Amino acid sequence: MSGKQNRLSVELCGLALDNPIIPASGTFGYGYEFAELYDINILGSFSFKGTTYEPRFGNQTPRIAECSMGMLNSIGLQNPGVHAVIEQELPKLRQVFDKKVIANVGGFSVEEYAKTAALLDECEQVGIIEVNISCPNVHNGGMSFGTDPKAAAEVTAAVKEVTKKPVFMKLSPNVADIVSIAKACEDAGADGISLINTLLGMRIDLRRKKPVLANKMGGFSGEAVFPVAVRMVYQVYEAVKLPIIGMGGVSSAEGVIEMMLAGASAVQIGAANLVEPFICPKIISELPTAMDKYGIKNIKDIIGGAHNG
Amino acid sequence: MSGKQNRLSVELCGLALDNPIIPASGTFGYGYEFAELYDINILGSFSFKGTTYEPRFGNQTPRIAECSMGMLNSIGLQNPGVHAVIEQELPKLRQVFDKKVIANVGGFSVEEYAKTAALLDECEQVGIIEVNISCPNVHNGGMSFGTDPKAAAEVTAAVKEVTKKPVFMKLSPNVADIVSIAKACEDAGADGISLINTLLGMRIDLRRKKPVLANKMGGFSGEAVFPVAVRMVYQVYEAVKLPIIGMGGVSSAEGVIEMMLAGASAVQIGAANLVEPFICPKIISELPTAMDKYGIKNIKDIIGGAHNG
Amino acid sequence: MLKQNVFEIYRNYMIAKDTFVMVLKGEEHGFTVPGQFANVKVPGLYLRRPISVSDYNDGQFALMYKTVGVGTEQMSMMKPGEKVDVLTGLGNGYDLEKSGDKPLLIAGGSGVPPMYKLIKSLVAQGKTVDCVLGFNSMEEVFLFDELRALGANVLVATVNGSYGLKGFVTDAIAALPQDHSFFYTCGPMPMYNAIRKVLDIEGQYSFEERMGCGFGACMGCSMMTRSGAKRVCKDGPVFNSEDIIWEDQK
Amino acid sequence: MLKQNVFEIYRNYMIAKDTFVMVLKGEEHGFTVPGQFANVKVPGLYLRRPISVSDYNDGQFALMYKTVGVGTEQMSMMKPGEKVDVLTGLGNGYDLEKSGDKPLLIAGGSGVPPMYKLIKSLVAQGKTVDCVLGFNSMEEVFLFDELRALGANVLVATVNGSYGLKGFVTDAIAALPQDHSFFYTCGPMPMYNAIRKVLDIEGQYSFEERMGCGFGACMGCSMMTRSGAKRVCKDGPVFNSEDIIWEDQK
Repeated sequence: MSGKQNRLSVELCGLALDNPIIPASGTFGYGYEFAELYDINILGSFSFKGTTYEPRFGNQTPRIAECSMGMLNSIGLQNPGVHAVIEQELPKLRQVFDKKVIANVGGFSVEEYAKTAALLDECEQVGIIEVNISCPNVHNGGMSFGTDPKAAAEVTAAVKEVTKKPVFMKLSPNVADIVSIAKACEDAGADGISLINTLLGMRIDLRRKKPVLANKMGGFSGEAVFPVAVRMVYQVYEAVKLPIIGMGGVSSAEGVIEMMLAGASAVQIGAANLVEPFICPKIISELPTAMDKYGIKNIKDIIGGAHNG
Repeated sequence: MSGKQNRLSVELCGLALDNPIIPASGTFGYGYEFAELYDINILGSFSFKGTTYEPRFGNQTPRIAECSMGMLNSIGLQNPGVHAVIEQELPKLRQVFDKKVIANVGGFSVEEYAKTAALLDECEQVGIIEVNISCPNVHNGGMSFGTDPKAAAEVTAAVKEVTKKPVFMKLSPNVADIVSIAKACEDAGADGISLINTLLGMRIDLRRKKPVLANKMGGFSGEAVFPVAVRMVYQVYEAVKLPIIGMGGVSSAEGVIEMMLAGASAVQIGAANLVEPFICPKIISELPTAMDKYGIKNIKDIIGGAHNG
Repeated sequence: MLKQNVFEIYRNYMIAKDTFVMVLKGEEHGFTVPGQFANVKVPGLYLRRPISVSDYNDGQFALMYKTVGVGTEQMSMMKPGEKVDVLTGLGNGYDLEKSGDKPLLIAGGSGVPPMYKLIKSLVAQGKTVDCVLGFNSMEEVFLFDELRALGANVLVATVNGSYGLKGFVTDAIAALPQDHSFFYTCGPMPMYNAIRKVLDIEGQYSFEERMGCGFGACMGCSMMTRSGAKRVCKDGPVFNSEDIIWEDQK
Repeated sequence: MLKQNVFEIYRNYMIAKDTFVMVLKGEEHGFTVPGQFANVKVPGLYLRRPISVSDYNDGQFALMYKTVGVGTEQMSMMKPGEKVDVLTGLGNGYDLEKSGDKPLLIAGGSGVPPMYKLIKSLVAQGKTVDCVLGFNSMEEVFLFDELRALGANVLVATVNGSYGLKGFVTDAIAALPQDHSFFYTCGPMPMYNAIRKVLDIEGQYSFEERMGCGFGACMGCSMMTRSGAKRVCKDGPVFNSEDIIWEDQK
């Protein structure tokens, strides 16, 4: 489909997407598991598993828990490290995915974020660098960068310095004032904002009388968190001029439309991929019908539409 | 039932409760609507509608929205004012409720909180004063006191000064560090902590392409928020020595047990009262069976039980 | 008086474009006055859905509803024999004592359902009932024949003129003798704004608002009146014309 | 190969204390090896529930499960004719090539189900199969007769001695000639810790872990092995004895 005639096309910092649907980091691996299930080239793009400089196993298991319309995870950034990603995962991905991928970067220090991003900057397959300053499952890092405007700005500036690719900062919802963090990232040169990462949650096993997760607390995602995500996307859209990738509990075409009305230029689908492996193709195929129902001609026309009047 | 033989009895700062079940403020009015439905003396206690010094109508409607396993409200502290509560509501309540009630106090300044609390201190029917520093639906007040440790401490100290009754500070979950707020309240003399109030959320009406709520954002409650509530109760229990009234998405006997294992001495039931008006009697009647299932003899023995080992 | 029960669906079928009636079997429904409503638990949704009651008797009651969102769309797909958890007996309903000898009933679109039991009750009391119904177009018209069969003098107006008079309820009202004793109405706010300008008698309006509980607990649906803040669900949905502050209504 | 389909329940009944079998009709299940599993969508719950597959053929497959929480309790109440959304064909399953001529199968409690199809397959290949089952007590015993009927030599041990040998699977293993070519096992960690000390042959262990997706996407169920981090759901649940780092297992 050419961009001109495609009702679903959107754009992120010059990167044209056939549609706004992007599987979220941590729910789509490096793509090829899902490439066994469907042609992943139908996606707008996808954000690969959060990658750190060194390989990581992550936290002890159990690291998954059930919630009402959602789940907790305490994976803790398991990944093979950026070198293995570049040398093994990206070449494998190229076999099944023709489009640009979003490189999600985790880290434990400003320097590590920059080192990892610098290496990914060299990869032609990478269209956007998404910097995760909001992982709730790792100590001394991750979320602590996302709850302090100054730290968020430092990471932003350090990553911007080492890459020519658009940099999206992925923010934590576990803050009193999401706008101050988003603005700090904008002022430090970010090209876009991704939000929300997971809320911090806990479940307790009544039989064992202990937290379900070995790590006690974990990141809460799934449909349950959708109203918090919509609210934060709305707030950030009002306050910054950057494009927003909205996420948090989206699992339907209607949810995509709602998130875009709040201010998202594209939408990531996270936990829903885990319980409904074919959810992204389903949403993409159902979007035109949902758009017809609500009188939407081109999806890009509704970005931030709930702010009018 | 005498306290000695009652498996369900708990205690809050010297106030003996027949069971830990307390309808939450804002979901139970001043009690008599529910007294038409069942004998409300079966409850541990209940927390009455958030009361301010002056009468308030609250925000414009619509002020209710549907969410996945939850709801938004933007009532905005509608109440008849503390004088009408003392002169009209409490005498009416006395006709149907023999126990001590929890007086929930809202405010827009430190002085207002104190003025309102001082009046309620005179009321023999009031067992505990619960200070709401976490209402997300009012400007210049409410939540802003609950997201800043210093402001939370000021309100705590001002209320403590004017009452001899136990003071519970009701905290907002919309913060990066709930522990710092709870500790500030403890240091300022609070007798207990109630948490969580609602998360800030938003829904957008796809037909109108505008926020569902006239006030745009509202407080998000219901089963969906339960994992966030359990996590915060757990964190606060680790950090402060005060008794905790846990709330947020509890709608079953199992939920009560989970909340108490996390550290709650008693449990408030909120949004569930609105969709299942008989939920509190149901939970009270089902608690003993659930306790048997999980090998719990007396409910008070499990308070904070998930922190062991 | 609020009751909560699980009722069995006896019938559930379409009666006009996007308009359905669901008849539920059960004695313990607590409805005593026309104009009350039910609050329906739809599986998978959190909040109950407030639905108009068009009729009730000792053994059953009828919910009449338009499909306007996921809740009512899901309701419309339920089958006879399925069970539904419903809060019944909600709201104050219309005050029949006030009718006088010749009441005028005015209803628009999704406000038509309560007119059924209202006419039934008024006719049973020997009143002469004029009833004016407004719809957008012919395919939305419902209950016209049924209301006439109850003994009311019924006029229909459609905006596009495809059925009955062309125009609004106010045009239909103008076509009637102006000798009414009282009015009862249920419909959208633009209709209320139109009729209140042409009616110089007293009456009762039924209001609609997004509700949390439906029985007066949450204050979600409050409305300011000349006698103070009222809850649409519990103090209403029916309010006397003299109590309404029209400037507050949009 | 993962497949997602809606299957109809053919049967769903209790076979022992808290133990049920659900037979689902459908050709498109993608099961090709014993020891694979299904991930079942239970209405009202968010995460799917991973369930052992005891048998499959061209037209149906059988899930065998213990009721250990809300998910499996709800599954146990489903009725024939109801539809269930299931991800099928998950996991690597046991490697039949490795069995040698006289494999030993060891299963404890909720680990027994995969033994059914495993024995069926091994016997069909002409192998001599010894199978040892461990349970807490008689009322928990299931599949004993069925596994014998398939042609395996089956020994049962119960902790309280109410059925078969009194003791653990290790006691039953000790009662057999020590001439096995390979072992396959499925059961709880204390059982694995006991058997790995008495077995000096190679074998395959099936692991259990809380899963997010069940098909390798989320890394929720990872386990460190001598050949690196593996996903129990996708690279497992079956692992070779020489790959397991026992110090990591609790």
